[in-house]
Amino acid sequence: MIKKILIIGLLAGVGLIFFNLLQVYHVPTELNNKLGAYYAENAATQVGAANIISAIVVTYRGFDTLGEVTILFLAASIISFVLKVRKEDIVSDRFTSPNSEILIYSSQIIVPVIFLVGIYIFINGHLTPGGGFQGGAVIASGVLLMMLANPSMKVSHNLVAFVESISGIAFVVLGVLGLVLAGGFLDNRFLPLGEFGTMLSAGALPLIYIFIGLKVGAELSNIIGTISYNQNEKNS
Amino acid sequence: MDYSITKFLWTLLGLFIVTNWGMLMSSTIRRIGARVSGRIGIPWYQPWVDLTKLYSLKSQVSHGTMFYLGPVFRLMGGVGLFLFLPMIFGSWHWSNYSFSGDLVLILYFQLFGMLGMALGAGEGGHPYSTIGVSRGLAQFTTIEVPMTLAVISIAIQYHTLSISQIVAAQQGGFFTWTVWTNPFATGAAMLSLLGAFGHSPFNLIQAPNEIPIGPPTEYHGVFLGFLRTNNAILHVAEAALFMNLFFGGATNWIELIVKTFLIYFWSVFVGMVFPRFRIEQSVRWFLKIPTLLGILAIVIFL
Amino acid sequence: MEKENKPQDIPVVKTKNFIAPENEKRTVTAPDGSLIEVDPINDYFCQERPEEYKVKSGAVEKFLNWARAESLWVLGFGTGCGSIEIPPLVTPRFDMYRYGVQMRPTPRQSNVFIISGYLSVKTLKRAIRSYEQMPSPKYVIGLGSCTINGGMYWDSYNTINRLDHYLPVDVYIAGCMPRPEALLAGFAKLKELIKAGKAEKANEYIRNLDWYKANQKKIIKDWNMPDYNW
Amino acid sequence: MGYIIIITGFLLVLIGLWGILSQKNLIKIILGFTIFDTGINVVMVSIGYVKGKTAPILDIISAKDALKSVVDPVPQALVLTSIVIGLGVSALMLVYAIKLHHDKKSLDINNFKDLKW
Amino acid sequence: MVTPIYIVAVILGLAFLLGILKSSMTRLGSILMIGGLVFITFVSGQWLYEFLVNHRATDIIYTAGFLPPYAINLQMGLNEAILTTMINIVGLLGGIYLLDSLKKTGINSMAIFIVFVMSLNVIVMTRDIFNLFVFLEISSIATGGLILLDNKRKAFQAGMKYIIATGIISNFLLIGIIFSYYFASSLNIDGLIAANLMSIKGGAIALFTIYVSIILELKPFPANGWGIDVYTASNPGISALISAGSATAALFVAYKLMPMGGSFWLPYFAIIGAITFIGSNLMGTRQENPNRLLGYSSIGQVGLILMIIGLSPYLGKDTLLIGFSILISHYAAKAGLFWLSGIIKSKNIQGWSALRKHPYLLFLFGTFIFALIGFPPFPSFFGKWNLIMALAAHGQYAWMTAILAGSFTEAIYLFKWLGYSIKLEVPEDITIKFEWNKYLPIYLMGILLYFMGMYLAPFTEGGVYINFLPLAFVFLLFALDFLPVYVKNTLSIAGIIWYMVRLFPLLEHDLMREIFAGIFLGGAVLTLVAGYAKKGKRPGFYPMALLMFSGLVGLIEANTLLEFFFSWELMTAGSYFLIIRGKRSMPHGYSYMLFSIGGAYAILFGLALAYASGLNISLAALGHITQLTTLAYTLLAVGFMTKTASLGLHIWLPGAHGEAESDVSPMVSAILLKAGVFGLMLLFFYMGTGTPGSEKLLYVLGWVGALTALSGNLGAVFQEDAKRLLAYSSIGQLGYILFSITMMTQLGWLAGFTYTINHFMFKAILFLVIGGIVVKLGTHNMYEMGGMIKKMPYSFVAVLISIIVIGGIPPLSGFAGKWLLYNAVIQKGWYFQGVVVFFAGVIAFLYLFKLIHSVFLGQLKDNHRNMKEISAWILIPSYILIIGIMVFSAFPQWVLKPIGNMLTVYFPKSLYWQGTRAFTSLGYWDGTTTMIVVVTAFTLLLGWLVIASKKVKRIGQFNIVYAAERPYRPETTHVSYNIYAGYKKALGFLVTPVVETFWENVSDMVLDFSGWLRRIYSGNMQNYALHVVLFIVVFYLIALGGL
Repeated sequence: MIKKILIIGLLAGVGLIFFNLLQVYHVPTELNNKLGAYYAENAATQVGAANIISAIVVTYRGFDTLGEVTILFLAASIISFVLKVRKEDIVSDRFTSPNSEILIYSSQIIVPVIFLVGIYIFINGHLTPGGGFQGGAVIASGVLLMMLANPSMKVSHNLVAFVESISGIAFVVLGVLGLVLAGGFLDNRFLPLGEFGTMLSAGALPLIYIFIGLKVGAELSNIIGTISYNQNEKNS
Repeated sequence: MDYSITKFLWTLLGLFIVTNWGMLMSSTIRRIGARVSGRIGIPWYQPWVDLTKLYSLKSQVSHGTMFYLGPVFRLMGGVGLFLFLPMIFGSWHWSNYSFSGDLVLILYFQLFGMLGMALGAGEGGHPYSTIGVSRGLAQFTTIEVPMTLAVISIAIQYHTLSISQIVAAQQGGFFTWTVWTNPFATGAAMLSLLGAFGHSPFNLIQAPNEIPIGPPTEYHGVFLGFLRTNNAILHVAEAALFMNLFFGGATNWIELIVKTFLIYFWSVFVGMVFPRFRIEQSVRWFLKIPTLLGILAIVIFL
Repeated sequence: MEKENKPQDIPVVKTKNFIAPENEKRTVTAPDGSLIEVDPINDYFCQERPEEYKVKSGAVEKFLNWARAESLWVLGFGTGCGSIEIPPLVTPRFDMYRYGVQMRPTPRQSNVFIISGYLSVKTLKRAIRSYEQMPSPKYVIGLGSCTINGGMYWDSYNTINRLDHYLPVDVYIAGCMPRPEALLAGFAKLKELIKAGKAEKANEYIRNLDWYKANQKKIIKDWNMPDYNW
Repeated sequence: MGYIIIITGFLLVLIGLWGILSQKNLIKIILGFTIFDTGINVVMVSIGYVKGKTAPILDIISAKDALKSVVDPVPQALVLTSIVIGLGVSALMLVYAIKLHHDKKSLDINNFKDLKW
Repeated sequence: MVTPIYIVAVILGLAFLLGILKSSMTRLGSILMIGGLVFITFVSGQWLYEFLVNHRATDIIYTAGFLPPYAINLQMGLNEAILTTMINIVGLLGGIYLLDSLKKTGINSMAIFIVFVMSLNVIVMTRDIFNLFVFLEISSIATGGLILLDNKRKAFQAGMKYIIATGIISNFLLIGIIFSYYFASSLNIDGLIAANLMSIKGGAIALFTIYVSIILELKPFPANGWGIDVYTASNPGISALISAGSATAALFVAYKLMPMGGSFWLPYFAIIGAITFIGSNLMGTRQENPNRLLGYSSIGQVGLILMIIGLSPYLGKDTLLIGFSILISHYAAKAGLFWLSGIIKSKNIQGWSALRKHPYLLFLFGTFIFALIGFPPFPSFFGKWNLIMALAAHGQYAWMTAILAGSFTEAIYLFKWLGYSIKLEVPEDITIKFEWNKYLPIYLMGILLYFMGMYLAPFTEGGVYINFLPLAFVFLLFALDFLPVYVKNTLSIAGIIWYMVRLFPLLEHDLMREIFAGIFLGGAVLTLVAGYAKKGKRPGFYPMALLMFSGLVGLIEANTLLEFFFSWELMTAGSYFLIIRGKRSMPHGYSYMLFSIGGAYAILFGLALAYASGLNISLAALGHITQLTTLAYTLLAVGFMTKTASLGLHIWLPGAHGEAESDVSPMVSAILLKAGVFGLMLLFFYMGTGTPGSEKLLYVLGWVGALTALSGNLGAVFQEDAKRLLAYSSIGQLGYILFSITMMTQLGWLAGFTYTINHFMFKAILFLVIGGIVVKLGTHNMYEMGGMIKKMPYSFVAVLISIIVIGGIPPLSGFAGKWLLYNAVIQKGWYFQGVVVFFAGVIAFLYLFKLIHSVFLGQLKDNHRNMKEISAWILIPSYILIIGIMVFSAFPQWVLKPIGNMLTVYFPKSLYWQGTRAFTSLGYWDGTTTMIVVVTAFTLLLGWLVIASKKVKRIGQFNIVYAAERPYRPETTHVSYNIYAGYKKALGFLVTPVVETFWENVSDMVLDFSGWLRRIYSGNMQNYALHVVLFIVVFYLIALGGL
């Protein structure tokens, strides 16, 4: 009980911090944040991407994005080495309850669509809301659906790892190309910026987003696969 | 710094006188003691007879080198005390080798004999010897406390540690003696003297009936003779030291004889009256009244 | 005094060799691990035989004898009931001090040994040891009949009858018990002997040591000390 | 509108913290974390909010006058990163939870006190 | 030049590449990993080289081709180069160290490992706060993964705790970042600094959340339970990386972000750092698990560095140097220690005694421990020195106290640990295998520490004067440690003599220094001569002995405060190792070390005050202390008095000296204690009597000296252990010396010098001889000895003469001291103190008799029958010293006259000479004549005895009058045990171990407090989360007060 009170007190304290922050916060009516304004004004011309956020994410703060990708990579790696499945643990004829026909069949229809949507999202990342991460997540949700439909399905680790690594390497190589050919690491402007608002615009940005999308999709699938496999194995 | 033969011979003569006076004094005191208890007591010449006998024994044994050397150390302690002490005030002949050092030298030279005795007795291997020595040393440490206080008090009083100067400062009449000018220091010192002479109540060191007879248990013959000679010298020399410090010194041998006798008699007198202390009792006692007196002796000069 | 106790009168009897348990050989381990054999009697005690001292003569010796006679230091060791007669000697009534007789607590510093009365075998052993530890010249006074012929204990299983079979006696004081006056007389007799240069029984003891030892060992069954106690 | 969002975000943070600090079930704690993350993300997005403006996605027309028509794009970009990080952390936590459950067959947080002092 | 961006690119490329590799291709994977690590080490090292050698300007690396604040930029300057190099080195070495584990876990873990190292690099380099956040997250997620490397059960709990805590922290950081962005329109750190958030309304809160998160990343006490668990549970290799790498990076973050908030936040940094430093070290005192212990220590060290960052306004331009000095020590030592713990694999610190079989590893272990505490010649020594000096210069005494207190608590457990590993029995269940990949990193870290120490020394004011020559000799001897004793001994003696010859002309007739140099080096030679008696190799003895002697000689040579303290610490270190060599001396070595460190810190504080008074580093600054003068002198005096073992600070001495080896005891007693005397003399010289407060201080110290003499001597009286008796006697003798010199008169100082010289000579003799006998007889107990005079007559004579000197019996030189003291006491007017001292002097007789009687006289024991005289190698130095005593006794004027003349410069002249006769206004004394008279008289008397006792029979051991009985056993006849029972009855209350009890209670209290304190680490991860939030709230309320 005392602990609960203490926690409440603490939350009140944290709330106090927030309250104090709120006191100085006011909703602006103009975009008067210099940094934000700079991006809003110049992203289109400098990076050539219609989606300013994509421009920031992939180019201006591309280094952060590299970090994000790395985090996902780390998470996937850690999960796969922590939940490492030893060969001898695999029981091939596990008992799994059959899923409903509806789920199986509808998934067979929906999954390709999902994949397609995902690919669309990351290919158009520089133009429309969305991008590599979002697209990758959509693809991974497709994988998840497949797994739900067929619990005994195995995600091919080799394939996933291959996709993941190649796209990761490609991302780094693109970054280095930026360094070598253009202004700096992850500069997208070593490819022509193209015409604003078209598919082939914003230099290497779409390319990077594609790889990010592939990588994220692969990594998330990998995580899902590993965890689910591990759970299955334990349940049996 | 007179290293001449003449000086040496005069000193030797002084030593001879002191030795004989010491023996006579001891026999006289024992006779007085006997008279007190209604006896006649030993003949006055008994110490000389005993000494002659001891030096003429036919067989002697030794426990080892240190046992052999112990009496020499012991006698050296007494002789040294005599040597470093000016016996007669203002006399070159009887000032001995007192130019080697002052009061401090004499105080510390006492230890020379004690150490030798202790070591000699120790090598005798007799348990009683060691017990006696340990008691003696234990008691001695506390005897020194009032003594040191008294000496410091005198040094403050006379601004000197030189014995001749202390005596010189007391010349000029009966009431210039330290015993009157500095009664507390005298009191402390005289009480500590009781322990130094080792008569009852502070004779647990030898305790004849308990640990016969303490350190010299194994000593006999010439060795014992040495120890007895030393006793004779030491008693006079120590009494002379106190005489010099507190009782105006002596300007001639008669004065010295009277004063040393009285000082020595003081300890015997006390011994007649009081029974023996245990060692921890005497240790405590010396740290109480005599020490208090000694502290008073210094406090009055602060 | 009398020459009737000739050593040859009593044959030397070989006694069975007795070894006291504490005198048995044993081994101890030195700090470095080596073993050391301890033979108590031989290792702890001086095993040499004593030598006779030379009896000199002349004026100096005469003076020294006088000094020895006037300075009799008595070992404070009471052996039998006779020892009750010694303490009165220091009282005002008898006051032995005026004769130069004094008590000493240790054999090393004494030269007169008063065997005061009967001597049990057990005490004999101690008496022998104390006597031998006294430096020469030394004198023995046998006090009371018991030391002469056993007295009332003549047939006791555990007391000796004749002291002079075991220790050389300078002066016997007869009686049972002799009074302190008799003791004083004994001292006077001893002084005479010393002054006359006749009190050399210590030498006699050494000269006839074998005989004395044989006698001693005959009566002392548990002989556990060296032959001569230095 | 902006205030409501940001207050909602803060409340979500507090709710998440409550979950983290008071729940005994590991999974609930992890859920608390995701709520916490969400709250933070909401706060971040609301920081970039400008009254009456739209998403910072341009077309050819609005590109010329972007400054007047869009909200602050930076927080949105940051939120993207933050979400991904939150995802990574959540995934990691779940893995830990799985392993801890394997270990003690329990998800009660009080059971995992092997390391102390 | 390779752009540092390649660190990121190459590592990420490699990491992704590793993802493709099949899990069986671990060999290739490890080659790639090591290759990557080598590459990044090369890159950062190359930059470091550029900055250091070519003094290149700081380089900014832009990404994405845009300038900040629009794009993320990295910075590579000297600081970044140093730190990234450090991180990469520990990463590389850690990678090598962990090869086995990584191979076992698979390729994924290798990728995680290198990404982790890379992320730390970016954390150091990045100048964008959000980027910082991202890479902090990378590093914490990677940590979360690496913790599980060994797949241990406990590691999962630790990891969970870690993730929960860092999750909360990072979310708060995000709030801070987004609001900073909101207030300052920038994510760039430089932009944020320029925007001065503190001036913006609400900016302080944003800053608060950033700072609190960064501080929490540093695992501040008490919100750090999770951090300690991580250190405990993870693979030691990973812990090393976290401790050495992550902490380094996180600290740099704090440093980097510090300018954002301005000076408002710095005190909070400092306070939190101080609390962490003290708190976590305090809790370490109860810790038995080595990894957890190292965790506490790591956190403590990080706290210290955080504190330094917080104190930077006082440290000025030295901040970086100080921080770096301490950081590099922590870095190398902690990495090395964690790696060692991975080799030893012991659950508790007792198990580290397995190192005893591996002397080189043990040496490294010692190196690490000493480097952590801040001993010379390691960088942390210079760091702490500079830190304390700079703080003192600004009057920041509370901070100084906090730092020293924290360092002390750290020493408590580290030295306990070191002691265990040196002394405990080698455990059977722990075996150390040789694996090159595990040994190499540890060795390199050890070498790095020494190198950095030498490298950093000149950066400290006065550091260029430090004489490394003796240290070089120590290292030479360490390298030659495999040689047999007599070679090393000869080499050492030759070295010392050579140094002596070189040193004396340099002293320029500074008599005091000459005397002490004579004692230190002459004593060194003499005690080393005794070493020839030893056989075998005595591994480690010679380097350590020489280390002590080089410290001692450094004290003589010191001209600056720094040199002095440097040498002081060297001496302490060397003597610690010497003392702890004894068979049963572990606890005593430990308490010696604690007292020494406490004393050293008191000295350091005092020196700092001296330095602050005139910003003067030379030793003469001690004469002009104006800052807290009385306190400064008191602290200095107390510091030196720990070495002289004055009353209250003496409890270490009996055990330390008593249990040391037979030739170490004279070194530490006769020689080492004189270092304290030297310090005190130096101090009093400079202090003089005119300084305000000095009169009172001297008065108190005079009493302390007198009571020390009394209690030391009384303590010795009741000892049954021969060497302890001598040790207590040393306490007493040092009490005399202290008492003498506190009188501040010519006579007093002369007495002090006389005592010093005498004590050196007789205590060396006594400890040599008694030590030799103790070894020979195989017992310390005097009552088990006896009768040795027959077997060891030469030893007896040596001891006898020493005893006459101690007793102050004329005609030997001990009397000179007594005579001078008497005169001095009366002149000064310190009568009662004097009486106490003289009383103590007589009491000395009791123990001296007990010593010589129990050992040499009395009854010879059966098992000592075949004893021979002790080795001539011990007797030779003893007899050389006896000759010295004799000369000094017969001709005291040869020594006392020049000293007296020297002292007239400082004190009014009160001792005059007339030929061989010394006189004062009070009395006179003629040493030569006394000698002649006594020797003549003694010879005559002896001749008389020889003539009078013509034939004396030598008789046996048991031929004693034994009340007509006979003794049966020597044991029952030898009176020695408790022979002063009566005395004990009367005065035993004076030796009640009040001081021991006091210190025991203090240590119990500290341990109890630590035990109570560490209960907050309940192991419940939710509580840890609670602590984190609590920390945030409390910090907020205190710092911003609810605003």
